[in-house]
Amino acid sequence: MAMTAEQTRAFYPAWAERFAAEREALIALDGKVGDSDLGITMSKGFAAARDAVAALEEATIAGQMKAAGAALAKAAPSTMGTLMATGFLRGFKALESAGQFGTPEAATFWRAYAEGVAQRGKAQLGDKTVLDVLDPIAAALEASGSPLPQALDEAVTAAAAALEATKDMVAQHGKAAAFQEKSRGLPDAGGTVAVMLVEVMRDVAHRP
Amino acid sequence: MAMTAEQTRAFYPAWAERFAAEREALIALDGKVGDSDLGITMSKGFAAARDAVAALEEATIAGQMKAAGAALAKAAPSTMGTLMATGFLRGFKALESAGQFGTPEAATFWRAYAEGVAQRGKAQLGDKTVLDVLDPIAAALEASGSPLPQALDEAVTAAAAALEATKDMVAQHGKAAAFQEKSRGLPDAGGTVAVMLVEVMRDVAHRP
Amino acid sequence: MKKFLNTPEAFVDEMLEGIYRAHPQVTHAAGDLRCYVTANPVPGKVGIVTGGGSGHLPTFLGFVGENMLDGCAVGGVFQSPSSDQILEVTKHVDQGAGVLYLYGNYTGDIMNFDMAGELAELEDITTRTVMGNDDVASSVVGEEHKRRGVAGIFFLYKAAGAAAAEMLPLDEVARITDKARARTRTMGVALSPCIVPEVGKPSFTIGENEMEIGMGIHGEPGISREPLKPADEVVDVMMARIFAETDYKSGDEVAVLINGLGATPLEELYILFRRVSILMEERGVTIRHCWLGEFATSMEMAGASISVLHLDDELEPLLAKPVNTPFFKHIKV
Amino acid sequence: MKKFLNTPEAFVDEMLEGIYRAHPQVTHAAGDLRCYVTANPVPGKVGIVTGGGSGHLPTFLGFVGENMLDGCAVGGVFQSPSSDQILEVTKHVDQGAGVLYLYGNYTGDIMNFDMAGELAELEDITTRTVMGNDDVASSVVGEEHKRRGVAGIFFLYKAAGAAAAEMLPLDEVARITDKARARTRTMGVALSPCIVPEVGKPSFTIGENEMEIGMGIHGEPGISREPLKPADEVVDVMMARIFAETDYKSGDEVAVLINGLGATPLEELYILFRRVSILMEERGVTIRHCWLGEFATSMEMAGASISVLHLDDELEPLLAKPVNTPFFKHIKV
Ligand SMILES: Nc1ncnc2c1ncn2[C@@H]1O[C@H](COP(=O)(O)OP(=O)(O)O)[C@@H](O)[C@H]1O
Ligand SMILES: Nc1ncnc2c1ncn2[C@@H]1O[C@H](COP(=O)(O)OP(=O)(O)O)[C@@H](O)[C@H]1O
Ligand SMILES: [Mg+2]
Ligand SMILES: [Mg+2]
Ligand SMILES: [Mg+2]
Ligand SMILES: [Mg+2]
Repeated sequence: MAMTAEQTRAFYPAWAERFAAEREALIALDGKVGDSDLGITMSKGFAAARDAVAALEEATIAGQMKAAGAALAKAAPSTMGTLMATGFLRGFKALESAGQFGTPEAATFWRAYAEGVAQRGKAQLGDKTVLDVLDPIAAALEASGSPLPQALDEAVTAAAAALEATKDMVAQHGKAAAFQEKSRGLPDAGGTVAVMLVEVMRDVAHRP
Repeated sequence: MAMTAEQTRAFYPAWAERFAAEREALIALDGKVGDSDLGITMSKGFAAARDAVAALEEATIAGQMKAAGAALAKAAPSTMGTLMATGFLRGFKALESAGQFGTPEAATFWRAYAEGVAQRGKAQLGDKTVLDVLDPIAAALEASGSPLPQALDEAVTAAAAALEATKDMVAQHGKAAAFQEKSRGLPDAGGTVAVMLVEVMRDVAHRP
Repeated sequence: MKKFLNTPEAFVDEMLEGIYRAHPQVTHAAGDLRCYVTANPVPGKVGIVTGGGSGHLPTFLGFVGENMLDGCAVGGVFQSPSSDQILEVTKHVDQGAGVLYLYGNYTGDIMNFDMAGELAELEDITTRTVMGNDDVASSVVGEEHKRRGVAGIFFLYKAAGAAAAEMLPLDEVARITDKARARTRTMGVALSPCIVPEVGKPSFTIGENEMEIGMGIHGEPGISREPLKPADEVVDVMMARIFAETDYKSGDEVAVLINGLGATPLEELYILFRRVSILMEERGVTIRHCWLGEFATSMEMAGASISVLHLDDELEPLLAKPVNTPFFKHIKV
Repeated sequence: MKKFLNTPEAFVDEMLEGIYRAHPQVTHAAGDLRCYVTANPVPGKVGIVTGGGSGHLPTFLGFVGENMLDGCAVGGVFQSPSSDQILEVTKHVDQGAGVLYLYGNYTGDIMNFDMAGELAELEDITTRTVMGNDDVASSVVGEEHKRRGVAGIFFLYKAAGAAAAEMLPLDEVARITDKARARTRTMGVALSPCIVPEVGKPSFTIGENEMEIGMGIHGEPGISREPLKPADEVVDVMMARIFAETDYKSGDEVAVLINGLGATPLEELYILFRRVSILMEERGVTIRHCWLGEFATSMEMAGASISVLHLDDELEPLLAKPVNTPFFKHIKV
């Protein structure tokens, strides 16, 4: 039930579509304790990633990730844009020789993604960042014995719970950090993006 | 009845004494439509001229003027300081070969002085400056057939009348020019200095 | 906001257009005005790439030129350039010997340079990184890695540029530059704020007779806000912080940079230098090199900083090496 | 008044002390800090002496150095030096070939330089005088002799210095310098006032959104006070005055100086230059040399000026000649 390189191509237009749809919602969310750019940068960045992958003649699963990461970095030099670009490029490196995308590869991808973000952002778990959602996604996939679609269902559940948990945290990084206690009670904006990322991946993996 | 080089030396301490005595009066006068520095610069400048001439071992009449002019330039770089320095240096040049100081030499001195000031200050007669007093002094001496003491009496009379006449003028140069019509009715400060200069010269020439 | 500009949005790009029109020694790569590179790369030489936000001229791009830097990725006012821009600059300046990334210690810049380094690696370009962290006021001793990079990066540029010009390999250039970094300290003081064009109002307020000691070049809070004191006292306070964490001994040599933040006249910088010179003299320390002027500005902010590099036998000749960029020239006396 | 200084009275002399401590290439004559001279006079060369009030750094003293000026008499802030100080500088720099006095057209300076020239003559030193009068705004065409000297004197310094360095005789140096003078035009615009230390308050006031076109560098009134316009429009207004009284033809060459008055950031000067460059391009005129930065300041005044020198075959190579002073360096590209 693992996905082929031909199938994983479908992630990218799906992400682009989702972030285009969530544009205003993310702007509003980032606006509460940030600078309102998140909806703009994510929709722009993932549209660029979609176009970059679509432009590839033939590409491995990792090759798609590389193109997406490079496109994100170029189109969205904001904090989250750079972090997401990093995640994809780390995924590319970790899966360079992968011929398919099943549960173990998904686990490898999200772990590399989370580690890349942690390293790039110098964030720790509990700092109320996208990392607080990425790490549980990777952990859920690592622990799962299910095939990819079901394993991603488990990852989405973990991600949603993790996002809920960020409400109790106080932001330590980025623009939100300046708001400190005011950030408590709100879900982390970057974490919300991570939930969307894995939801879209799940949806595509469930396609017949 | 012409003065010798030994005798003209006496001008310098006499000028220094006079300007020391007039210090406050000149400050007050310049303060009306200027910056109140005239009493300071004239007392300082002529004290320096006195010292410079006193320091000369042996000196011609012109040599004394040269030393005085250089000392004035150094000690008082204000407008009147520079103009008075110019006057003395022009006197020096005009009288370079003079062996005595009689009425013709006095006329030459004051004419050179007035021309130097006019040239340095680019002033015209009627501009309400020291020139409006210097020129009549020179003219009186040029016209006089009297020996030096009497010729200088005539020059002093002309100077006093000329100073009186500056009251009707409107200042065209220096700080007073900014006051324009307000300067009308007041005697020119620099002209007042010129009257003092020639008065002192007259007094010394009358000494037995 | 009293600035000569057409629109806040065009501020950076029109400035760059002006620079390219004025100085044929520099050009841009990848069709992007903000990918600023030397027009005369030296074959086989280690490339030195910097970058950071605009609004600090001549920092950063002003030091691209002969015997100094090879490229600069130019961000918006006080904003990081993108990793992609850094990558394009990197690709353009790489001459096969690798590239040193040399920039100030700020989160946005770090993320984008790190990212660019990884992208460069994918293209088989080796990179090393040294980050300026000279601002004594921005963190305590023991936490130097948290310190901001400010005007002192000039010394790092000079050391790195000279080392690369002598055709040393990348690791050597990085080692030397890192040594210069470790031996550089800066203290700054701000007297007035500046205005980011797209924001249109001052970044902070400060009383008519106040100064902020240790304020950062983007208006980051400093150590203390106090009444403005006579210049010698201000220098004494600043230098006390530098002396406290350095070990200059009699006979040692230093390089000193008195940097104007923007509005402060050169006259005043010399009054500050006079006192620095006296303090060094008292300690038997020789100021072997000194530079005064605007090196790392915050547009029209008033204020100044003092940077000191503790020289050694390796760094001194590198600092002495002549340099020729459109914005900065150093000729041997 | 937010300035780094100890006392207003010591402002000029402590600045000079800082300069002498920083730059061994210059020294002072006659035991007077204000008699600023090169430490390396060139035997047999015509000496170039300038002078004027302080508060305009790097003007005037900053241009004393190799291939440029030989000495500068330094006055108080915005005040003329004394003729005696000018004389001492003259005596020190005279190398037997005579001395050119080259300074701005201001009454106080004229009186003192004229005076010094007469005193120098008494010491058998021949002098000639050229006065910068580049400020288009300060008088109408036909009355150019009444115009103030402002930043454009930089071109005169460069031409005179180069001519003297080529060992031309005094009359030739004066002729060439006077030609550069006649072919130089400057227009300035001020956005904010400055404070003379001994006065302690701003020299004039100007509205939050106003600019004064043509204001002098001591705050002398200009041509018009208007709302601040976009940079390109400001340049168009300024350049229209310059174009109106010059005859640049397609194929001609000019040198351009974009000068910051003090607080205006370099970024903005490049935005101004961009437009000047476009206007010249439209006319087919080549900007053969350009300089941007602070050349003639009014301490912390905000504003800028544009100076243009209409080059010819004689002036161009002189302007191109390398220069090395503590404050200004020009290296052939
Ligand atoms: N240092 C960091 N490490 C990891 N994630 C971070 C860091 N800083 C910010 N973030 C994430 O980025 C999100 C904000 O993204 P974005 O709006 O792009 O930031 P900015 O507008 O400050 O550039 C935050 O909600 C958080 O999840
Ligand atoms: N251009 C000039 N030419 C001749 N005399 C002048 C000129 N300008 C000013 N004066 C004279 O100088 C006097 C003022 O002298 P002073 O107080 O030294 O001037 P300031 O304080 O402006 O330097 C005036 O009363 C006038 O007689
Ligand atoms: Mg944001
Ligand atoms: Mg006066
Ligand atoms: Mg500035
Ligand atoms: Mg300045």
